[in-house]
Amino acid sequence: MSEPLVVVEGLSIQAPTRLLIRDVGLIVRPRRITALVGPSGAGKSLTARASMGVLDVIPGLVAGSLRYPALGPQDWFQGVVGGGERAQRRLLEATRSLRGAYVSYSPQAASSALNPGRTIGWQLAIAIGRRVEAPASVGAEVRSLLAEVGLPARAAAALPAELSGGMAQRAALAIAIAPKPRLVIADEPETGLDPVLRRSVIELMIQVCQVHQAGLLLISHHQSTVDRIADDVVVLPAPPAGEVAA
Amino acid sequence: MKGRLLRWPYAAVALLAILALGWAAATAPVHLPAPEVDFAYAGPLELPPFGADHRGRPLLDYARQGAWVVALPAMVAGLLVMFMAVGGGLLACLGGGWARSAVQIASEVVGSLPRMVVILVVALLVPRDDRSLLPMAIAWALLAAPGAMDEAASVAERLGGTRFVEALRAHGFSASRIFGWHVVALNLRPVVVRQGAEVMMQVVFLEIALSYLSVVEDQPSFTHPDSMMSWADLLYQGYRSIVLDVPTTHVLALGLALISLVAVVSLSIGAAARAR
Amino acid sequence: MITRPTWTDEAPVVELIDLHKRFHRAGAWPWSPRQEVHAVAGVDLRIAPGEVVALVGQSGSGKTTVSRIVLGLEEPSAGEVRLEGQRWSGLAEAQRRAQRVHYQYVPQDAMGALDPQQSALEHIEETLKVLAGLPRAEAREKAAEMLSRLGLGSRLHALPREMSGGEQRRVTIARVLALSPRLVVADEPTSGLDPDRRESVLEALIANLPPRAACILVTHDMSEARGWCHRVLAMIAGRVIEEVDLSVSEPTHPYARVLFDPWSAPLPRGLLADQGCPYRPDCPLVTAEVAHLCATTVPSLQPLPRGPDGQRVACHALTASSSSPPPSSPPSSSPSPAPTP
Amino acid sequence: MVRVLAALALPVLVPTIITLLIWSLPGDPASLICPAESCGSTEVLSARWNLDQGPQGFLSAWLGDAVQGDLGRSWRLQQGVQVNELIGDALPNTLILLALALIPLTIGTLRAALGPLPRGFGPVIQVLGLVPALVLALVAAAVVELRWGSASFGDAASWARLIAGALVLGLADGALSGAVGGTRALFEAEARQRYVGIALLRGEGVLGNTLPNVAPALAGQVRGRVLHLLSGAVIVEAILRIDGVGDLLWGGTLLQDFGVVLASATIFALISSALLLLQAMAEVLIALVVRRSPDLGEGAGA
Repeated sequence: MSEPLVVVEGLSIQAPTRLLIRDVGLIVRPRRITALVGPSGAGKSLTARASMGVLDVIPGLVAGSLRYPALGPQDWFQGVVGGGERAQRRLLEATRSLRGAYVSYSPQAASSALNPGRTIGWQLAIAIGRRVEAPASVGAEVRSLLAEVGLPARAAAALPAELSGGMAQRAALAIAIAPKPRLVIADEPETGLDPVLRRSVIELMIQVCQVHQAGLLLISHHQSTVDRIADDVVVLPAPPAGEVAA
Repeated sequence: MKGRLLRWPYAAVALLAILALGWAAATAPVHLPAPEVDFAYAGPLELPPFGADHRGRPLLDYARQGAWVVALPAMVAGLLVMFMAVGGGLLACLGGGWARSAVQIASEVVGSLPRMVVILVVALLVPRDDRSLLPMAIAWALLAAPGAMDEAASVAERLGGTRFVEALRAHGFSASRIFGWHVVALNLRPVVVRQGAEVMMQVVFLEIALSYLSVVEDQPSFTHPDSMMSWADLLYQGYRSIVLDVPTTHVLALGLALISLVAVVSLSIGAAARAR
Repeated sequence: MITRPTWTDEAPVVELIDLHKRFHRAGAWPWSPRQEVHAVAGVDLRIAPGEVVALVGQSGSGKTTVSRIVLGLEEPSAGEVRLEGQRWSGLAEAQRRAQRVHYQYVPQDAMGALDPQQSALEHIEETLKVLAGLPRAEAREKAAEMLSRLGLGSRLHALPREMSGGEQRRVTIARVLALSPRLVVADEPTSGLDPDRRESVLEALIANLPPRAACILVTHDMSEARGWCHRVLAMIAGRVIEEVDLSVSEPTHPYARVLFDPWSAPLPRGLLADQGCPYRPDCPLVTAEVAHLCATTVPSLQPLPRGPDGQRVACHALTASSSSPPPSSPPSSSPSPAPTP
Repeated sequence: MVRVLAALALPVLVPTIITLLIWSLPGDPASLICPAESCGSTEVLSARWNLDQGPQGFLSAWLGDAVQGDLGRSWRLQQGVQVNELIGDALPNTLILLALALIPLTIGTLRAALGPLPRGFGPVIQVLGLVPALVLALVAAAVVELRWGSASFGDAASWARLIAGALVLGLADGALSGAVGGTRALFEAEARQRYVGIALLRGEGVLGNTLPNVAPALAGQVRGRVLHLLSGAVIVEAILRIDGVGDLLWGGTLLQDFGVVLASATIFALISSALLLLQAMAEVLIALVVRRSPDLGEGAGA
């Protein structure tokens, strides 16, 4: 169980006109909080998405390896490096069953990240359905997940538009943790929240990950947050090739 | 920038075609000239520019009379729709909720009436001694207007509706600047002009369809006086070249060309006014 | 650290006198009843020429309402707004319009404030032509210059939908600054932006303000305001609870300290008291000595005993004459230095 | 809700509008409908349609009869025949025509929902959609007449006319291009929403997420298309000589057969209101599905 959850090595991603990421490495260990920080345009989100097997830049992956040692020795980037769009799409399909049950994603600005046309309960049920072992009662699971993130049970019947920003962030966290993943990737969960909500969301996230014994990869911009909570810190270098952020 | 450079060719095409049709309508003879048997079935080369019908009457006069029949009603219908669509868009910027739902309900109810049915009822009631396309064109425009207003209103809503207006007002712009320039001229224009052009085209096609159906039944058309010929007559006479093997293919070609011209005009107007 | 000169001894640009605003608001849930909200409950504020003041608070604290009232986008329920000595609240829109050129607004939602059919250059050009009365060629030239100053020199012909959030924000800022306004109110000018881009947008705004312009910056993050303003006003429940110059001292009010660094103190649960000090339920400073006062009397802004000049706080515990020196020195673990321009 | 009300009002609305039109125009109602020189004495007409009893009298008499299934008798189209019989003969043909025309539309909609069209396919459909129904109907009529002869109304020829008419309806006037383009645009706009990308990151599919959100708009579009078919049906039936309600309406208008026009217009309104009801039902169903939460057992959902 002490095998790392994700190991990314030598990751380089190429956009049509410039190199987005050069030679980036990343290790996330079980039950630890790893913070991914770096200046603007360093490719934090891109790195996190690549570590889930999601590559959507073309020509895209030009070097690197992606392994999930806790699952096996396989290098998922094998055959994808330099393979262009088609190989990346194949990887997307191949890793699809892992997303959710093994590595899950908690978005920033949750209100626009939830499906506006489906109730929270429905979205939770879908996420629970991605578990490796189906639970005895989906309804009971939905309720316990909502309680865990501090939402009332009636929130299951609410549409995302009926929730406030802080509640939506909680719901998104519940959806991310619902498939019982081994690793949660949280992409700037603090964005757009005021300081009080920011801290409570982070604290909740840490608590939930501890309860479910999941590792946490936190992309963050707030140095104060990272200083206080991270066990490991991965710092991405400034964007290669002197690219100036707009 | 790129959008603008590509816009003027469309505008030029539309303008030229409209001028041509307008000229044709303005100079249309009230009666077709007397038949000249020598020119019966004359092709475009024997009797330029378009040739003659089975009795030797020049097709140019058919085309001009047909233009006369549709020109005014189509224009009126198009302008009516544009006017109402602008109103719908402005209402969405000003009135907020209830105005928007009023437009929505109107477009829902009016949109549920099969247009052709209403048009035929209007046709039934058009006085027989003063036949004209105009009542039907106006009816068509009124049927099309709620939908156009609804679309304009949703454009205004995507603009941000009252928030957009408030931001510009806080910036210091006058109401006429905000509504006249930003809302109508810049943002509603594409959809409003396209809707108007579409309705113009539909009215022309409507006239052709109604006239054609009358001609087939050997009945006077609802849309124009007996002395006038519609473009539908070109289609009808030309149609016989296919079925009865009469040498009138050039008549059919002219009819189809005029229909395509109208479609092209409508599309170019829409393209010339399109959003960036 | 901000280096703008201020003219504090001159007549203020903005003067808010006991401002109140009440309105009705729907609850967070559709089934909760509508409630009357006292969004602004007695705000007094004077802003000198050249001064940049930040209004900080969580959502619902009334900071945005204050900024909207200052610009006359909403009418106060009570109290008065004076801009450059002239009464501003209660005027008809027609009377205000000529003056609006001088008092400008950077809205929170840049995409909703820009015309989707106008390029960046056309936005500024129109502003200069119509509102500043410049001839077309000159307006165009100045517009391009203004955009270049804000780092949009290569994006002159981009339409709003082709721009990133930061670029859109810069266009709204350029449009405002092009008029050389005497007052700029920026409502969360960085909201919705990638965290990395916030700093540069704020810099674009503050560094390019006309020298004598006053500026109100509304934000929910005090650490973000740090370095960009002369004074910070922290708000809760429509009241200002602390006024502080972050360049000389740190906030002392427990709530203001949470806004400044959420990890520095226990998190408030967000319960607000109806009577007395609104922050009382979450306040760690309530002692037996002041408890009765806190429960009955709304604290007013008072200078701290031995505090730096200009720092005022609305807290019975901190300002009571008998109280010991303020219990809070700046947090021991040094927060990371905020990047400075 | 508005939809249901509109649906219920529509069949009454059409005769009401007609009544209002008749009485808002100057002149004697009967001679307006059919001038004396073509229909002879207007008194017969007046008495027959209760036109002499004012708008309310006429409308209530007609509606009352209509509800009891009596649509009156044809005046000139087929003199003396019950309009009921005419409609009864014509309606099946119209419904078959509409159903057949829906086939290309349904295929187009489904195809567009599944994914982008192959390159080069779009422009072809678009150009086809620009062709007015009249022109395409003429082509179809020519084909049918050349193949079966103009006088032939045998079984094969009738079916050929029906199928040709359905094809015309399904393709012309932007029917197919609208269905394909409109559906595609709906799905593409939805797929651009942020939540779709996030769902992908969680390993979920795209269609399962977008379909429920797109469905109401899609239902509206489909109804709009069918409504459009109703208008087109008049032209297509008249040109291809399909013995349908549209042809009846046209013939009635041409020969000033008031009873036939009134009846067939009302039939069209009925079809349209049925469509509205269907759409309202679809929306309710969709809303039920969207609002459906997993069964939380006791103590939840309150």
